[in-house]
Formats: sequence, structure tokens, C-alpha cells
Amino acid sequence: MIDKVLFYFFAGLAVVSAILVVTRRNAVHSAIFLITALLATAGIFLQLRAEFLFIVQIILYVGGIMVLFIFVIMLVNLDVALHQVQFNRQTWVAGILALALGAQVALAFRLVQKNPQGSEILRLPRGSAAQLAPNTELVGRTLFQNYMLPFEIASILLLVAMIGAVVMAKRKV
Amino acid sequence: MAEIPTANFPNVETTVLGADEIILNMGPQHPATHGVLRVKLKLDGEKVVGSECIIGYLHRGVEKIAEHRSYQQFAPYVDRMDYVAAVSNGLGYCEAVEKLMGVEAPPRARVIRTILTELQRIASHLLWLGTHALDIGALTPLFYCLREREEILKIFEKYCGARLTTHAFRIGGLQYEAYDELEKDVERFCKDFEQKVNEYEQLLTENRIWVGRTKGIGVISAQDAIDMGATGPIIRASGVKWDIRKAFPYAAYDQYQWEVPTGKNGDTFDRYLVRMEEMRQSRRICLQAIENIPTGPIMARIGKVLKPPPGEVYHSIEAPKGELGYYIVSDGTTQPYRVRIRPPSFINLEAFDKMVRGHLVADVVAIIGTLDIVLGEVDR
Amino acid sequence: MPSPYIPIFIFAVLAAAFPAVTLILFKLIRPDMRAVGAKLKPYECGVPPEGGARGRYSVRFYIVAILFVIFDVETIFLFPWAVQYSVLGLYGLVTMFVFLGILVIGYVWLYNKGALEWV
Amino acid sequence: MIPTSHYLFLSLALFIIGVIGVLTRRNVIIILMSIELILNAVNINLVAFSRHLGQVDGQIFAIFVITDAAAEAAVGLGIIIAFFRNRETVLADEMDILKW
Amino acid sequence: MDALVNFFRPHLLPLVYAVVIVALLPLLAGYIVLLERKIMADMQVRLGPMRVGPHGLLQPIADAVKLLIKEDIIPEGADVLIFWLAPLLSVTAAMLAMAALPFGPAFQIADLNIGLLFILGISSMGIFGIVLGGWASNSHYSLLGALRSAAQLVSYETAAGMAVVSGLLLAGTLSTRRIVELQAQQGVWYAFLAPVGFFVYLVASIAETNRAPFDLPEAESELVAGYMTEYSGFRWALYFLAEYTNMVVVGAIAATLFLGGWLRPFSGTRALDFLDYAPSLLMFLLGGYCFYRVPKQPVRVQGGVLAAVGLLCLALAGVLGAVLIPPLADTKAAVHGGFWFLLKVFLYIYVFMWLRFTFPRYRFDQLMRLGWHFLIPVAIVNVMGIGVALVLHWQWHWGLAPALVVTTVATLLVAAFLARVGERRQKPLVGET
Amino acid sequence: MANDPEEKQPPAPPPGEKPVAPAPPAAGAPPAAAPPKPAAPAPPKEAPPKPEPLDNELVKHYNSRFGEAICEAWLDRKQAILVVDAARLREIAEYSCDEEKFDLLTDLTVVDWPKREKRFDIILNLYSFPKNERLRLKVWAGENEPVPSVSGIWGTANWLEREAYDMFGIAFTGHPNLKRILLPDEWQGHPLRKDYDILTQDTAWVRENLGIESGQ
Repeated sequence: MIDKVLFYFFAGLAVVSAILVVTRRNAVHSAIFLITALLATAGIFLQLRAEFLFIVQIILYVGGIMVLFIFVIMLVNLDVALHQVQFNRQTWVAGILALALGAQVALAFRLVQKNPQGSEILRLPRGSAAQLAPNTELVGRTLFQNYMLPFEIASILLLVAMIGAVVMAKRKV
Repeated sequence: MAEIPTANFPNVETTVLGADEIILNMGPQHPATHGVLRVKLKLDGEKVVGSECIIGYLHRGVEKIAEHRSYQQFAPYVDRMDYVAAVSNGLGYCEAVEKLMGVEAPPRARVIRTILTELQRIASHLLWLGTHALDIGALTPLFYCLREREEILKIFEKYCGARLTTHAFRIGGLQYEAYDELEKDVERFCKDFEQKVNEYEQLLTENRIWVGRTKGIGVISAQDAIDMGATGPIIRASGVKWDIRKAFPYAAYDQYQWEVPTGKNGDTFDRYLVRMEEMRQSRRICLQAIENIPTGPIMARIGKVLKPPPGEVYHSIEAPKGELGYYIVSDGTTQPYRVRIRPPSFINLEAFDKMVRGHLVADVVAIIGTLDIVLGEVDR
Repeated sequence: MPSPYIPIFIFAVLAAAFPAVTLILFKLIRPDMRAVGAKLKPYECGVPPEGGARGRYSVRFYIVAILFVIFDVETIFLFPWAVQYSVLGLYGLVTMFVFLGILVIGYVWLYNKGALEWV
Repeated sequence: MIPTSHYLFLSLALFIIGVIGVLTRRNVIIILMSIELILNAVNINLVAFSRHLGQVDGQIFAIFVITDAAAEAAVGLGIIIAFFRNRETVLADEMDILKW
Repeated sequence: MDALVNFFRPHLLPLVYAVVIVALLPLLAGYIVLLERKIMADMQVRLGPMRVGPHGLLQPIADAVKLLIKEDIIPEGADVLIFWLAPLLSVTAAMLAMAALPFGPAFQIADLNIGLLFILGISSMGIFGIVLGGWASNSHYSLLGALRSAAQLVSYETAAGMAVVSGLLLAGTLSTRRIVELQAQQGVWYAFLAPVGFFVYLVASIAETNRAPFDLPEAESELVAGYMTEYSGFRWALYFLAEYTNMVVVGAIAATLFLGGWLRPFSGTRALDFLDYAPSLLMFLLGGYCFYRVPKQPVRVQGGVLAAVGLLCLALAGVLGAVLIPPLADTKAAVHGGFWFLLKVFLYIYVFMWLRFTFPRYRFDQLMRLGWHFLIPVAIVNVMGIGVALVLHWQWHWGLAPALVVTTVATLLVAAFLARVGERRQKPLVGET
Repeated sequence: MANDPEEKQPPAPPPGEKPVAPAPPAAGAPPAAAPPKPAAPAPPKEAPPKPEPLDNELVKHYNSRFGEAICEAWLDRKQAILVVDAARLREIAEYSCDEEKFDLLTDLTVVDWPKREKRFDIILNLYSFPKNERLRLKVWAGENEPVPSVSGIWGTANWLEREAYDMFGIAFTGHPNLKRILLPDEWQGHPLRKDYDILTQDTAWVRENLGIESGQ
């Protein structure tokens, strides 16, 4: 029961905040709602027994990336930007496209659930929560043993990002 | 300060997006501007590319007041200019009027004047040190300094009944005879003081943060300092060995042995060192002076009503902040025709813009502190 | 939700509610004075502010934030590694050496370019 | 026990909101935020499957996605800063030159 | 209803703790402020607060009442919602971080699998309270202070995180309780095994809590009050509460990870068991001193208050002493654990205060340089150094002590090198004559 | 570093470092100065000095260089005063600074004599580090007569001239930023003129900007 309550709470929070993110005029407000959405997602992760990911979401996404966003918003004088038109003329197109996309995926779900043959796709064997148990330890072991190469490549990605971003932002390097 | 020539400051890299800079206004109600100084800073990021001092918030028209008071009546007013060094102000004024009248204070009066003025210099420097350290973030020296300053103020209080705006001297000499234990009090203070100064130095001089915050900050070369008319510790820290007490000795300074400390780089750290050393030298003068206070009268023979002959005189003394000059024009009446005060703080403050460019906002407070201005004197 | 998180969740609600409730409660209790005039002006040392306050600030802040994000990611990878270090042993050490080594190259580059200097 | 499909629908919703944001907003920063929303939706999906299968791999992918998001945000915002410095705007439809 | 009761039953104790923490934390913060003022006064040859209550003991309460009923001003042009929200965010984040702290073997809201990361992560969210509060105020000083503050926090967070990792390498778990238990088993505090890590954490945590000599964001001589400039009354108090709570949090992290948590000093040494009497004795002496001062109070009421405080101390002494009696020995660990833990946290905070009253303030670029040019590389090297030491210990069967000594010395050499390089690179801002 | 007497010092230090121990006063006269160059502290007790004409080396230099432009020269209380022509002030100032080494402009001020034809004395108080002597330059200027600014020669003059403008309304030509310094920009009148007093002061400004009644 409590699980359900929490799920709907977090999911609702995430969706409402997400909607507010794309509709607020003021970029700072958008950022705040994005933070809320990300925190709600972190809650969802927690519910899904991804403790480590929960805290990664908070430290990296909320405490890191969003700080970056807020800094940039404050750097690019947004008081001026506030008086400009915030939405472009693609709104309708976007709405229709999004609806079509949503309908398509929803339909696929329904079809899959109705159709006994196709249902195999979603009837993947269900594992138990206990298998995710000492979460950090598991993540650590899997990350460093099975995904060692992607991990090293990630460092190259970070290196490139670091250099690229600094080159972009700094006038004279 | 219409346009800021950034071209002269090659180190100033434009780090802000776009062309426009921020104007940051510090003061008049700001914790670090020592009163009601207002500084408008043109910032590029956190770097100062230009500044403008806006003063006059404390302007009382002291020079105008002088024209409507008799010579003696005006004497207490000068105490209110540099209110942390009232004794020095009074000394300058009394000596200027004496010079205008062609009289001279008796030797005993001059020695006592010297002692009190040097104590005042120590007191003023102590207050400077405390607030300067506080600006840079060291909380504790302020309280130590005030503790020592308190001892000096106690001596003043015993001598003339007032602590801050003392009006200690009269034209022609002294009103009050030195109280019985003056020598003992001064000696006791001076004995303790040596160790206290060393204590402050221990707290600050070797401190990496303090050195980092003051070395190379607010540099002003000897040439610039002379050009900007800076006097007192500022010019000495730039390497000019110049002190009015040596150049044109007044009071009883010619009787004592002491040194004029100078610095090399003219930065905030050197000014700090110079002032610290000045305190030691003042202590030295005091110790010499109390050893032999001449006996005799304390007041020259002057009438009750002062009527200096027509003419003019300029007299200056080495106040704690620099050259404090009085230019007095007499028209032969009992009231001065014109009194012009050359305030050291005012003119030293003029060098502020030169010192501050290219530094960070945080250095602005260090530079204001090192200038040791008193707004009562700047604005008069 | 894993069970230890339930008290934490409740604690979070409490911790958020406590200041908010106090704030509202005392708003009701204290005498209601509407501030007027100069009291409402933003502090600018006693003079009217010049230019909007939400102006632009040094891009250095942004560079610091970027570097922080990158190093933060790095730190996050260190945590599971540290926790599993007794299992990973030498292998883990070498893996992390390579990972940090690549980033240290970037760090040295930044250092030499002066990107880490504030002024 | 909440069925996995619920999480997938949540993910879908966030994804679509993100897409709408990307398509309709003019402010590049908000577009980037919408992209973060999309990435977030992906993460929910990954973690939901990780839970469903009882395998931790999905979470590892999610960590990489977040790493990627950090890199993307850093570079993306760097580009915005560089662009803003030259054109004084953050509106996407005014970014119509390839070189300045 | 039953369902609800059943649901809460297993969490009853943590919930009580939660309520206790939320209720006591503001009081604790208030008394830390009082203590700070007293210590400051002592270092500056004065008395400090003496008026409200005996020796100013009721000062925090008077302050709190004053702040609560103070006029509440929201400046013109402020973003009202965010202005409202920001201090709440700050204080909530700071408080929430306490959830995973082990105040004693028994007193902990939740022992999480990711405990330490949880504390670090949640407390890092306080940055939003600062940035948003500064932004919402619509004032130069606030925004500049906020940005500085944020830049400072993020700069030192990395160093702090790395320093924590160096401790974690030794422990191998993120659970705060396990970390302390492991230190008890190994019989040594990690501050001795990873001294460089501890030092880096000490410096970084001072910077992260915005304390002098790193109190740039609120350097009153430059930025007036930094991000708090426009805040007054209770909102301002909330920021203060957040700051002091953060001090407790970082102190608690340091105590847990590096200083043996709730363990008594030399907890493993039987010969030093007499130290168990110390807590009781300390409280007894404190209570005795209070009673000694009672007759000297100028006002009756003050004497009464002091007597009450003395009684409280004696009661605590009684409790701390009673658990030494064999029948109550089971509770000894819990009661004494709390005492030692709080004592360590307090000593850690005392170091903060001591530094604050001794040092001038860094300039912002110097602060950044210290963080980025020195602490972060040293922290990285330190992590690798401890990693190497552990591999030497496990794989090549070196003794742990020699291995750690070797790597620590190597780390220190690197640190010295970095300091040298940094000094050489330091350019004057304007042309020096 | 501080008190080492052997410290290097760009401009020569003043002489006069004789620790004599004179019981009587009058010991003050600086030694090194040129013969008639007193500029010293209080003279001994005697009749108040009358202004006496001055004709020493220095004045001769000035006379030979500027001739007519040096109107008068006298000694008052043993202090040298040189009255020069306003039109050539700049030139003379430059000469004083560069050739005669009066490198410090100690003070610049004004005295108002409303009954005189040229009502203002502009007074420049100069000091020379190498010679350790003072010199006072005086310029007579009428009510609306422009006076050349010397702020290009001595940086100090910038604020001092602004103050003189603020207090006396003297328009210095060539000053980079001549505006009021102590009083508000919109203030009416120049307070240190003799015909300005508390009854004629700008009460309107005070009422308008501060919302109080000023003065009497």
C-alpha cells in the first residue's frame, strides 16, 4: 500500500514538475521545477531498489548539473530574455507529434498486453528484489568487473567534455 | 572619472560576457568604508577597473565656522576633524596660531605636548591596526588594540578629563599642569607596550594569509606617492624617508633620538610594517621625553584676547595620518580671516584610485584600511 | 521502498515542515507591520541601486561549476570502487589509475592553461 | 508491488514532455533542460528493467547516462555561453549562422 | 488504523529520534552560537554575553524570541516565492543530512547502505538555498555573495569527497555504523591511518561551512552579509540555523569516519578503562562549578537558573555514572557513545572557532587557488596512495603501518611539490614595482 | 626592513638629524636651507614679523625666467611668498616642479577678499624634497576670471582644485573633472566666499532632498 502511495506521489510530482519545466517563462523557475522532477525521479529510483543510483541522481544531477544550469542562467542576463516570446510557432506541430508518439507507444503496450503471442516481450522473467541487495557493493563489482572498458571510456568522455567546455567558455585559452 | 582607460592595465582581462561592466557601489553605509565614505567601483567580474570616491557626507564647514569664532573658540573644533587623533589636531592648530602671533610655548609645555601627541599617534595607529585587521577578516587584533588604546585614553582622561576630543592644549602652551603620575603612567604603558606590539606582529606579520592579503596590494611608487601628495606612512612605505618631525622639527622633537621607518615596495604590507615600527618609535620618544621634563611655566605670556598681527602663516605637523597643515590668514582682528586645513586623509584618499585599479573587490577594503582615513577629516 | 528509508522520508517531511510551520505561525503571532518606503529597497549601501542586480557576473563562476561537475562525476565513481576495493585489489587499483590518469591529464592541461586561476 | 509497466508509462510521459519542450521552447537553456528530462525518462526505464530482471546492469547504464548528461550539459552550456557572448541572445531560432 | 499502526511499529524508535532531532537542533545551534561567542570573548579578553541569564545562558532563547517576532521584510523586486523557499531549502537539507548520522550505537534514525554518500549528497543540496536566496533578493551584494558561496562550496566539495574516499578505502563500506564498528575492531581511528585525508577533510569542511578563514561569502567587510544581505528576522535565522547545523554535520562526518565515532579514546585498551569515569566526572565538575557560582549571582532569579543548570549537569553525571554499575552495563555503550560522539563533534567545531578567531580571511582567488591547485590534487594523490598501501598490504603482505607510512610520506612530498609550484606560479595582479 | 637608516630612498632625505639637547627653544631652524630660507618653526620671541620683501636666489631665478609674471615676493613669518600672474601660472608651476624641484604640492587653497578688485587669492603651497624648503605661490584672480589648472603637474591638485571650485566657485581651466566634491552636485552657492552665510545658504536643496528644515 505504502509503495503505491509513494509511487503515485513521486510519479505525479515528476510529471507535474516536468510540465512546469517546459511551460514556465522564467528560466530560474524552470530550473527549480527540473530539480523537483529530478528529486522525484530519485525517489522512484529508491523505490526500484537502486539506492546507489538514488544518491548519484541527487549528487550528480541535482547537486552538480543543476548548479551548472543555474549558474549559466544567472550568467546570461535573463531579465532581458524574459520579455521575449518564449514559445515558437512549432507548438502545434510539436503537440501533434508528441501525441502521435505517445499514442503509438501506448498502443504498442496495449497490443502487447492483449496479444498472448506478443506478450512474451513483457513477460521477461522477473527477478527478486533481494538480488539487488547490497546495492553499492553490487554496483561497484559489476561496474568495475563487467563494465571496465565503458568506465575507462567514460573518463575520456569527461576529459573531452572538460577541455571542450573550458575552451568554449573561456575567451582566451 | 568619466572613462576608464583599461588600456593602461594590460593585466585586466575582460572576463564578463558582453561589454558592459557592473557598477558596484560601496558605502556610505557599508561595514568596510570606515564611516561614510562612498566608493563607486567599476567592476569587470570581480576586478576593479575604475573607482570614484564620493565624499562630503560628513561635511560640516569647519573652515567656515573658524571665520566666525575667535582663535581660542575655534580650538575645540579641530578636535572633531580627525576624532581618533584629536591631540595631534590641537597641537597643529595651537602651534600655527602661536607662529602667527610670534610667540612660543615654554619648554615644559612643549615636552608635555610631545608626550601626549606621541601617545595619540600610538592610539591612532592602534585603532588603525585593529580596524584594518578586522577588514581583512582577523577579528581578534581589534580587541587587543582597543585594550592598549584604552590605556592611552585613560592617560588623556587623567590629564584633561576627556578621552576622545580632548582639547588638551591651549594657544600659547597648556591649560593644565601635568598630573602627578603622568610620567609613571606613561612609563608603565610604554614598558608593557613593547611586548604588546611584538604580540600583534606575531599574530599578523608571519601569517601567510595576512601576507597574502597585503603583499603587492595597493602598490604606489615613490614617484606616484609624491605626485598624489600622499604623506605620512603612505609615502614612507613607498621609500621616501620624510617626516615633518625631522624636516621641520616642532614641539620638542629635536631633542630626542628616533628613526624614521621606511618601506620599499609601497604596498599594503609595507605600510603595515611602517606603522608598526612607528608605534615603537613613538614609544621610544615617549620614554625619552618622560625622563627629563623641564620645569617652569606651562603657558607663554599672551593676552586673554588674541589679536595676531595681519599676515598669514602655514604650519604643519606630522599627524598620525600624514601632514596636517594649518594655513591661517589674520586680518588683525580677534577672529581668523581664513583658516585652511590641509587634511592628510583627504589628500591620501586621492591616491585611492591609483592604488585600487586592477585589484579585486576584496582588496578594496584592504586598501581603504591601509589608507587610514577618518571621514571627519576628509569631509571636515 | 527499502524499509530504512521510510523514517528518513518522514524525517524529511518533518524537517521541511518545522521551519515552514514556525515561519507561518509567527507570521500570525507577531504584530503585523507592513514595511514601506526605503525599508523595501534592496541594500545598496544607502543609495539607489544602479542597473539591475541580476546583471552578469564573471564567467569564472561557470568554469568552476563545469570543473566541479566533471570532478564530481569522478568522485562518484570512486565511491563504489572504494567500497569494493578489498574485492578488486590490484585490478581495481590499475583500473582506477588509468581512469584518474586520463583525468589528471585534463587537470594538468587546465592547470597550465590557467583555467584554474580565478583572476 | 507496482507493475513494471507503470514505470514505463511514467517514463513515457516524461519523455513526451521533454520532446514537447525541445520542440516548442525558444530559450536554448530550457531546451537543454528538456533534454535532461528525456535522459531522465530513459533512466527510469533502465532502472525499472533492472528491478524487473533483478540485475544491476540497468543501473550501471543509468550511471553512464548520467555521466553522459554531465558531459553534455557542460559542453552544451559552454556553447551557449560562447554563443551568448557573441550574439547576446539565448533564443534557438536566432542561432542561424554556422560560424562567427 | 491498524494498518497504519502496523506500518509504523518497526519505525517507532527512528521516528522518536527524528522528532528529537528536529526539536533539539535549533536549541543546539543556539547554544553553539552562545558557546562560540563565549569562546571568542575569552580569546579576545572580554566577557561575552552576560546579561540574559547567568553568564548569558539564556541568550540563545532571547535571541530566538527576538528573531521570531521581528518584522519580516521582503525587498522590492524580489522573487517572492523563491525568496520564501530558499532558506527553508537550506535548513531542510542541512537537517536531513542528520538522518544517517550515528550519534551513538543506538541513536541513529537509519543506518543506510549508502549512509556516508547520503549525508554528503543531501547536505550538498544546501547550495540551492544559498544561490536561489541570493538571486531572489534582487540585490548586487546578495547575488555576488551567492555566486561566490556556490563557487566556494562546489570547489571544496570535490576535495571533501575525495578525502572521504580515502577513509572509505580503509573501511570498505558506506554504512556509517559499520565504519565505526570497523574502527573499533581494528583498534585505530582512521585519522591516524589516513592523516592527509583527515587534514584535507578538515580544511575542506571549514570551507564548505563558510567559516573563517574561508568565510568569503559573508565577508562583512566586502559583501556586507553575502547572500543573506536582504534577509532579516526568522528567515535570516534559518540560514544561520542551516550554517550551524552544517557545522554539526561535517563535524559528525569527521567524527564518524576519522575520529572513531562514538568510541571512547583507547576503547580497545583495557588498561585505560578508567576513562569511562571521565564523562560522569566532567559533568559532575560542571554541575559543581554551577553551584559554586550560584551565590555570586547578582539577582536571585539568575542564581535559580544557574542552580537548575547545575542540577541538570548533576543529573547527567548521575546517568553517565549509573550505567557503569554492572546491572545497567548494557546501556553503557549507548549512553557513553552519545557523550563521546558529541564531545568529538564539539571539539571539531572548537577547532573551527579557534581558527576563525586567529586568522584573517582569504581573498577569493586565493581561496580558489588553495582548493583547485592544492587540495584537490593532494586528495587525488592521497586516494591513490592509500590504494597502493592497501594493495601492498593485501597482495604483498606488507604490514599496514609501514605501507601507510610510505604512501603518506609520498603524498606529503607531492603536496610539498604542489605548494612549491603554486607559489612560483602566483603572479602579482598589477605590476609590482 | 623598516627603520634601517641606510635604506635606499629615491628622493634625497631631508637633512637635519642632529640630536641636540637644547634646553631653550628656537633649536628648530633647519640647518641645510639656503641663507634666507627659514620656513622653520616658531621663531624666537620678538616683535611679530612684518612682511618683508624677499629677494634671494630663488626669486632671482623666477624673475629672470618669467620677468613680469612674478608680481611680488615677500617673506611673512619667515615663509616665502611669491605672487605670480594668473595667465602664466601653468608655466610657472611646471618650472617650479621640474626645475626648482618643488615636487610636492602640499596644499592648494583660496582666500576670498571681496572688497578687492581681484577678490581671490589662489594659494599653492609647495614643498621641495631635495631642498627641504617650502614656497607659497599666490595668484590673484577676479570673480569670473579663469585660472589655469595645475592638476596635470601635480596629481594632488585634482581634488584640491575641485574643492576650491566647490567652496569658492573658481573655474580652473583644463581641469579634467571639475565638479563639486564635498557638496552635492545640485547645491547652489559657494560656501567659503565671504558673502555666503547661513542665512543665504541653499535651504531648498536640504528641504527637497532630506525632507528637513535646515539651518536656523
